[in-house]
Amino acid sequence: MNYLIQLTATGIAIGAIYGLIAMAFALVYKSTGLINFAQGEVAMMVAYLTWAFAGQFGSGLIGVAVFTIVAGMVLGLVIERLLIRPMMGEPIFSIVLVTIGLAVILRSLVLLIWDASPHPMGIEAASELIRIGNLNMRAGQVFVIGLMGALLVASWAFFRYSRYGIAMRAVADDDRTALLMGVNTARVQAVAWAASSTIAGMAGVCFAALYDISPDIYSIGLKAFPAAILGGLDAVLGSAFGGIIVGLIENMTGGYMSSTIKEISGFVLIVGVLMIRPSGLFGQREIERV
Amino acid sequence: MSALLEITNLSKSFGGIKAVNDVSMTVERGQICSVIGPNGAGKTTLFNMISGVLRPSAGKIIFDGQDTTNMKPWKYAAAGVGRTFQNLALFSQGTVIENILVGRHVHMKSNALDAAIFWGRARREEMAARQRAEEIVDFLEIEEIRDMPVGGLSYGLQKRVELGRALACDPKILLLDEIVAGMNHEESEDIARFVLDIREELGIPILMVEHDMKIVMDISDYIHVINFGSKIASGTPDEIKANPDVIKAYLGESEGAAK
Amino acid sequence: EQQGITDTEILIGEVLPVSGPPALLGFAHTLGVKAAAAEINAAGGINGRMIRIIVEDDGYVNSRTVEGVRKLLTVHKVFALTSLSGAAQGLTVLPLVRDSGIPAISPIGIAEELHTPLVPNIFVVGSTYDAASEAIVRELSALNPGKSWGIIVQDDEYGSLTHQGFDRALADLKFDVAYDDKYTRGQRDFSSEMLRLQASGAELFMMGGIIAENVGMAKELERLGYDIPLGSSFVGRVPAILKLMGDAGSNLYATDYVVPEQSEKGIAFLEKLSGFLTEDEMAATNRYTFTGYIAARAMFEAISRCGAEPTWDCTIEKLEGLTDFETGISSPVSFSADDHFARLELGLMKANVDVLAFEPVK
Amino acid sequence: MTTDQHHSVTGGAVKSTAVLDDSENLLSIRNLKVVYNSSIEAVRDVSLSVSAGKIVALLGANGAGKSTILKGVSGVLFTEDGEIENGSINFRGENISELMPDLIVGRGLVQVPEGRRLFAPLTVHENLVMGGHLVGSKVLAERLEFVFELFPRLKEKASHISGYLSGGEQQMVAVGRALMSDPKLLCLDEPSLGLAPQIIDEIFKVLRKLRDENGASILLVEQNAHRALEIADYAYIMENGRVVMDGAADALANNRDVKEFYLGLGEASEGKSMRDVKHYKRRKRWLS
Amino acid sequence: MRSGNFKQNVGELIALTDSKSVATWSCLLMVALIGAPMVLDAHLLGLVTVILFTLVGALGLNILMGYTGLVSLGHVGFLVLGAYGYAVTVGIHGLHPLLGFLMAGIVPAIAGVIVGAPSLRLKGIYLAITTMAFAFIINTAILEADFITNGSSGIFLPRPTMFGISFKSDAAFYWLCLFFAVAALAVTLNIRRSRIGRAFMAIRDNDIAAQSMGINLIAYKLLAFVMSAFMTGIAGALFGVYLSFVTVEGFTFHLTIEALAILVVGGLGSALGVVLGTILIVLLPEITGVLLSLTGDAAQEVMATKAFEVRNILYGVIIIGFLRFDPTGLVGIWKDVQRTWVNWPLKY
Ligand SMILES: Nc1ncnc2c1ncn2[C@@H]1O[C@H](COP(=O)(O)OP(=O)(O)OP(=O)(O)O)[C@@H](O)[C@H]1O
Ligand SMILES: Nc1ncnc2c1ncn2[C@@H]1O[C@H](COP(=O)(O)OP(=O)(O)OP(=O)(O)O)[C@@H](O)[C@H]1O
Ligand SMILES: CC(C)C[C@H](N)C(=O)O
Ligand SMILES: [Mg+2]
Ligand SMILES: [Mg+2]
Repeated sequence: MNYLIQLTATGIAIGAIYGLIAMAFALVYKSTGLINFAQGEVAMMVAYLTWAFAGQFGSGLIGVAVFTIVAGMVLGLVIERLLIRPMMGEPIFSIVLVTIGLAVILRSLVLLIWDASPHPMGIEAASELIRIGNLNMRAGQVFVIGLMGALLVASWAFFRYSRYGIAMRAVADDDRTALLMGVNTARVQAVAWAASSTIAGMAGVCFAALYDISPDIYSIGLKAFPAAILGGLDAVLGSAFGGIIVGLIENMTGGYMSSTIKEISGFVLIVGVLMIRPSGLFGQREIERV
Repeated sequence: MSALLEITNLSKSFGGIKAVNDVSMTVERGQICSVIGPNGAGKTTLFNMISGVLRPSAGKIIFDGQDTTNMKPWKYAAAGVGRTFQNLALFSQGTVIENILVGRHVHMKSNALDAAIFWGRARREEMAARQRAEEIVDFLEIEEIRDMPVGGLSYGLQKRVELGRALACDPKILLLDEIVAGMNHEESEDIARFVLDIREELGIPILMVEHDMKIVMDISDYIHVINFGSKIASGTPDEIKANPDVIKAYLGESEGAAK
Repeated sequence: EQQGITDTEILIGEVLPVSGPPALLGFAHTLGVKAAAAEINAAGGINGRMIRIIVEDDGYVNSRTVEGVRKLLTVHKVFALTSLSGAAQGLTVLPLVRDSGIPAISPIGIAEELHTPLVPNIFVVGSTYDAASEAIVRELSALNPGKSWGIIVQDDEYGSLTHQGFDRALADLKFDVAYDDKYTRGQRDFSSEMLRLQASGAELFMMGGIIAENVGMAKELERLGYDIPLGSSFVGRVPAILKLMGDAGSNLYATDYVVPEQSEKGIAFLEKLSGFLTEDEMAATNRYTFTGYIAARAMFEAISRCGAEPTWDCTIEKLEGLTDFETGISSPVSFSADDHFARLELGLMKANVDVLAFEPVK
Repeated sequence: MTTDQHHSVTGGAVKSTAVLDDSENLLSIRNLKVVYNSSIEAVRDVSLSVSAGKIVALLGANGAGKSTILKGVSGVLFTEDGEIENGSINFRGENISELMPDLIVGRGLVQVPEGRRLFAPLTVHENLVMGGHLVGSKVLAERLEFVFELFPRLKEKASHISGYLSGGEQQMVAVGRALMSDPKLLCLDEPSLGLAPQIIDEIFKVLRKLRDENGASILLVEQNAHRALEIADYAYIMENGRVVMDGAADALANNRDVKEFYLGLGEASEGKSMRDVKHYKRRKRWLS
Repeated sequence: MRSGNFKQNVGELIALTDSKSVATWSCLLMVALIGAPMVLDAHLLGLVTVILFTLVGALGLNILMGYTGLVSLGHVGFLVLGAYGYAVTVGIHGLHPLLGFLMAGIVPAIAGVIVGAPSLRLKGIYLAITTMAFAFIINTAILEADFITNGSSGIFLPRPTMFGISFKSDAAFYWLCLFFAVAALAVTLNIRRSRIGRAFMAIRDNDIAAQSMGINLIAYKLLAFVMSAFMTGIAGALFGVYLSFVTVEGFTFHLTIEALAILVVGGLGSALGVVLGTILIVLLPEITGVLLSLTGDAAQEVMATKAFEVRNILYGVIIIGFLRFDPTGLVGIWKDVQRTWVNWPLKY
């Protein structure tokens, strides 16, 4: 029994990180119809910046938290302004490829500025052991689960109650017509990118704090991407759940079957789910009408 | 001999909405037949069922003596149902000629291998198809735009290309969904002329949905009126013009017999 | 007139990862070679010729290794190779190097195919992964008699070799295996695996990862409060791993064929290096600096023994003639005409988390 | 090569375009030239103006360049790789040819694009809300009521995904959506497209009402010349990217050529059925 | 523009190209390519060889993505299957290389049917993800099935010898790749101008309309997958032979991305685009290398060990730059340059 609880707890913890990045994917997609292939790299970049910051000014939690958010926002805005906005109205594939180019650049930048070897994130608080019932969790794991929950509620409220939320979806569907409605599509996109990068950044920092920082942590993006799809790329909340589910499934297969299939279990699950729900668990099925 | 198209008690509902409700009608060979009705009455849905885009919820479709009700969607073209779409559904990145050639698809046999080598059968077929396509291009007087990507064409021209694509299937019946929408009087007249020619020269009967009463009343031999998914009237243009229900439900004073 | 040699210079080439996952290993290697070259050059070079090193980075990607070697051979026209990158990469370029006939020595990628069947112009120095893991399993079993083992390996060649070594020890010592699993390369979260290990009650654990993976496992075990001796191969035996593990590494063992940093020989060697390397470079050194140094020295020695006009054939011949060549940081290097693999002795060492270095175990 | 071929019906017409006084005109376009993909000339040297409180109709064959003009006015040409090569577009005394679309809308110039272009995944209600994106939430509520009065059918379908609506229903949403922001100048690209006669009556009533009661100004692109000339005050006729004729609507309505080619009432086709239309190149062209 | 009216007969209308100059230029190009090994040094020849077999794979992906509009993020899966199809046949069982290449095509093609099946239900990115999943699953499968594939140990591949011709020398292998590349290009172009290609195009632009035109979506989507997988598989085999050693590690997700880059940078859905894109993407590392070597020694010093990162950054910057400059890809640029020559050099 305890075994199962352990698996579940750690599964949710890692799932929460996937979930956050999945949310980041969904945010960009929902507002621009884009898939940001540099999502993992953005997370990594923010993590590194934060690491550097902590190295300079000490790893006070408040400071780190604030910096992470700022770094994420700025990075998102810069990317949107320099790379995405100029591509507005261009073929979607071209823009996606731009994000791929961005991914390459960010990866190399990290190696260029810092180095290839892994380092401890240096946020001791994150690796503190907390005893809940009869299982040990790292403070960071508990925190990221909480963060996830908080962001879930926040974004739910946003898309439920704000006209801006609707505008985002409109822009994603047809930015040309959105322009005709007087929507400042550029700003909508900027906001989306800022939000997305911030969330991804938080995830990146949490991941690094738990599993050390190294130039290959961008690969969580590769894990979170399927999670986002599983939940439904156009459903921000859904994609977050997608992350949790993938995290759980991985741990369950890892814990009860074998580690070999653990890594692909997520994918297998997704293929299965998509067969039944072609637009993900919570996604909206696309309109086909003649 | 029996009617070309025979629809009995056809129904289609989406979730709650009954888009088409127990509609029956027939189209005789060589007839130009119109379906009119208010927006959202279910005309396009009806077309979609006849052409296999949608599965009927209930009812039966007999086309050319064959029950096509539950046929595989892609078999309708071969069976002889050609159509145009209300909201343009062209292959936007292809050129005009390519779009029309797609219409020839069902009349070609060459498989992937032939195509890859592009010799013998494939080549012969292509040439034949191209021949036919060019004829259609001439027929519709769109020579100048033959090699343009349809995406850049104006709305009216795209409509014309759709007509050409449908013709390329050599259909036994042609379903036209609001083909003259977005055309001025002169162009409508041309289309009307084409439609008549199609019937006379090519002998293809036509079933059309139209909101342009002039063309409907002028060229159709028979008219069906549906409202809220159900058929409320049918008859010759003059009967329909005079039918008070129709005037009330659809025509309105400016188009009705009042005028 | 052999390529790569001028009156004043000898061109030495290497292909290895100075970017990508194992970059810090590859880079450390280049430092060892650089130091060796500097040492020789300082002493007047090889018969008056200065050594120049050209590094081609393959980012640990096979296709780029091929390109790199091609470039070294045909564009830079080097005289000899002192690295063929990792094991998989080494195999990839094997035919290319073999056919070219250039003398090459491979200290990082140590795959059997590189030396058996014998390849005329390729030499391998060090120890195989299977030997390493066999050694560590034997040693730890000796220290903890009758204890049960758990093992997890990476799903690649390196992993399967590690497992082979483990199995050999098992066949001989007949301890019982409580946990045996395989993970996918690049995995970071080992919560479920370590939980299983704990549940299985294994008392000794062979970690078949390289760096990040081993760290992940050790930390996870720390979280679970499951403190057992951890065995690891030499592949990831670098200071970084200890820095990352922190206290979780306090029970970490390894076997290696180069002396640990925390031994007189090790200390002396690093002392010497600091003469040729900058501060930052010293900070980046690790065992691969040691192995690189050994390989380079052996190669240079052979070249110098060829006298005024070194040729490929001569160099190869001299390498084959190399016996009990001492570098002071490992057991002596010996090749022979029918064996191009210099097997160096493996020694057990234990992590010292306070000085972040390994020290010999008596 | 324009003026000589520029036929005026009401003597004033030519002058009116010649001495356009931008101040009195809400919208005035001068010598506009639009090129797509820097190769296809869609609009050449077009001048037209809309004065406050008037409905101006823009007629013309397929491909004449009507939609292109509207796109130019709304500043969305760049999304189709089209650009204004020269000429100016003045809206309320300000040159807007450089402005971003959302700013133009902010200035009170809204258009109903050709082919509806609804946000398919959004509900009817959400589409309308988008239309009122720039207005305060209180006004929004009022406008919503207004539109639902206009098109009761939309009220029924308010919560439906707009992508599944029938063609006509979608057209209603499109028009309703544009009305949400209570624009100063409303540009409609073929609003009657695909609508049942009754609904067309409705929409044109609405347009008339908007002008007469709300004092709105409207630039109306139409194929249905009957209806357009009925309600318009002034009209332009385009062909091959040029304005070939303009004048007061009633005057144009009685012009021989217009009657024949746009209203189908010329002597040639007076009251005759389309069945008897001869099929030969009988197109009269002002140009060429 | 040249409209069909001047054509003498329909045959000319459907010809690949209708301009003399194109024909002659193409022939000259062919000759040049065949003669290349005489002039190029080993390194350059190697690069051109890489370009050639990359082209085969890129054309494969193009059929699926460019023509049929089905996005695949798992093409590396077909590539690796092709490589193993060949390696197992030739490298392990020592069968005839010709059979090897056949297997290299057929094995992925079969997989293509399996991977393609979801495409009947899934659209866009949702399909893409299943293909991606497939790629990862294939990797694991190959590693696990070591009784067939040698698992993680990999397989050695000697350069083939067919019909008495040995392709051991770089030149010979180059010609082999050239042959496959030209064949792939010819097939692609022929498909595109045939009913099959038009069916693909129709499905891409509007599948419902396509169906009403009598196109069997199921059959054609699967066909697209099969053809695409087959070509990519061949490329995989050539890649394997080029590496002379096949392991799954040699086939990273990165390859999928590169393929994507080739298509988009080149110009989606255009064979010419694929060619140009391949050339650019394969040469990019070289180009960046050259660019760097232009920088002063001072800079060189700084980048002694960071050279690769800098090159990568340039790589990304160049790709982005291209898309900024002309989002329709190289083919767009090309068209601008060649406006006066309609349909030059390839019609589709
Ligand atoms: N795929 C669908 N899903 C849900 N509802 C649909 C779908 N297709 C049509 N409907 C609904 O069915 C009704 C009939 O639609 P249809 O398009 O047939 O009307 P129509 O007669 O063609 O109207 P119009 O003349 O405006 O084109 C409409 O209320 C529409 O909302
Ligand atoms: N995006 C585009 N790219 C290239 N050419 C275009 C584009 N849009 C329109 N054109 C061309 O510009 C000309 C005018 O098109 P426009 O849509 O303005 O005509 P229109 O008057 O609106 O016709 P319709 O009444 O059919 O809508 C046409 O020849 C058309 O081919
Ligand atoms: C990690 C690498 C640099 C070296 C490792 N021994 C290998 O063979 O791959
Ligand atoms: Mg309809
Ligand atoms: Mg228009």
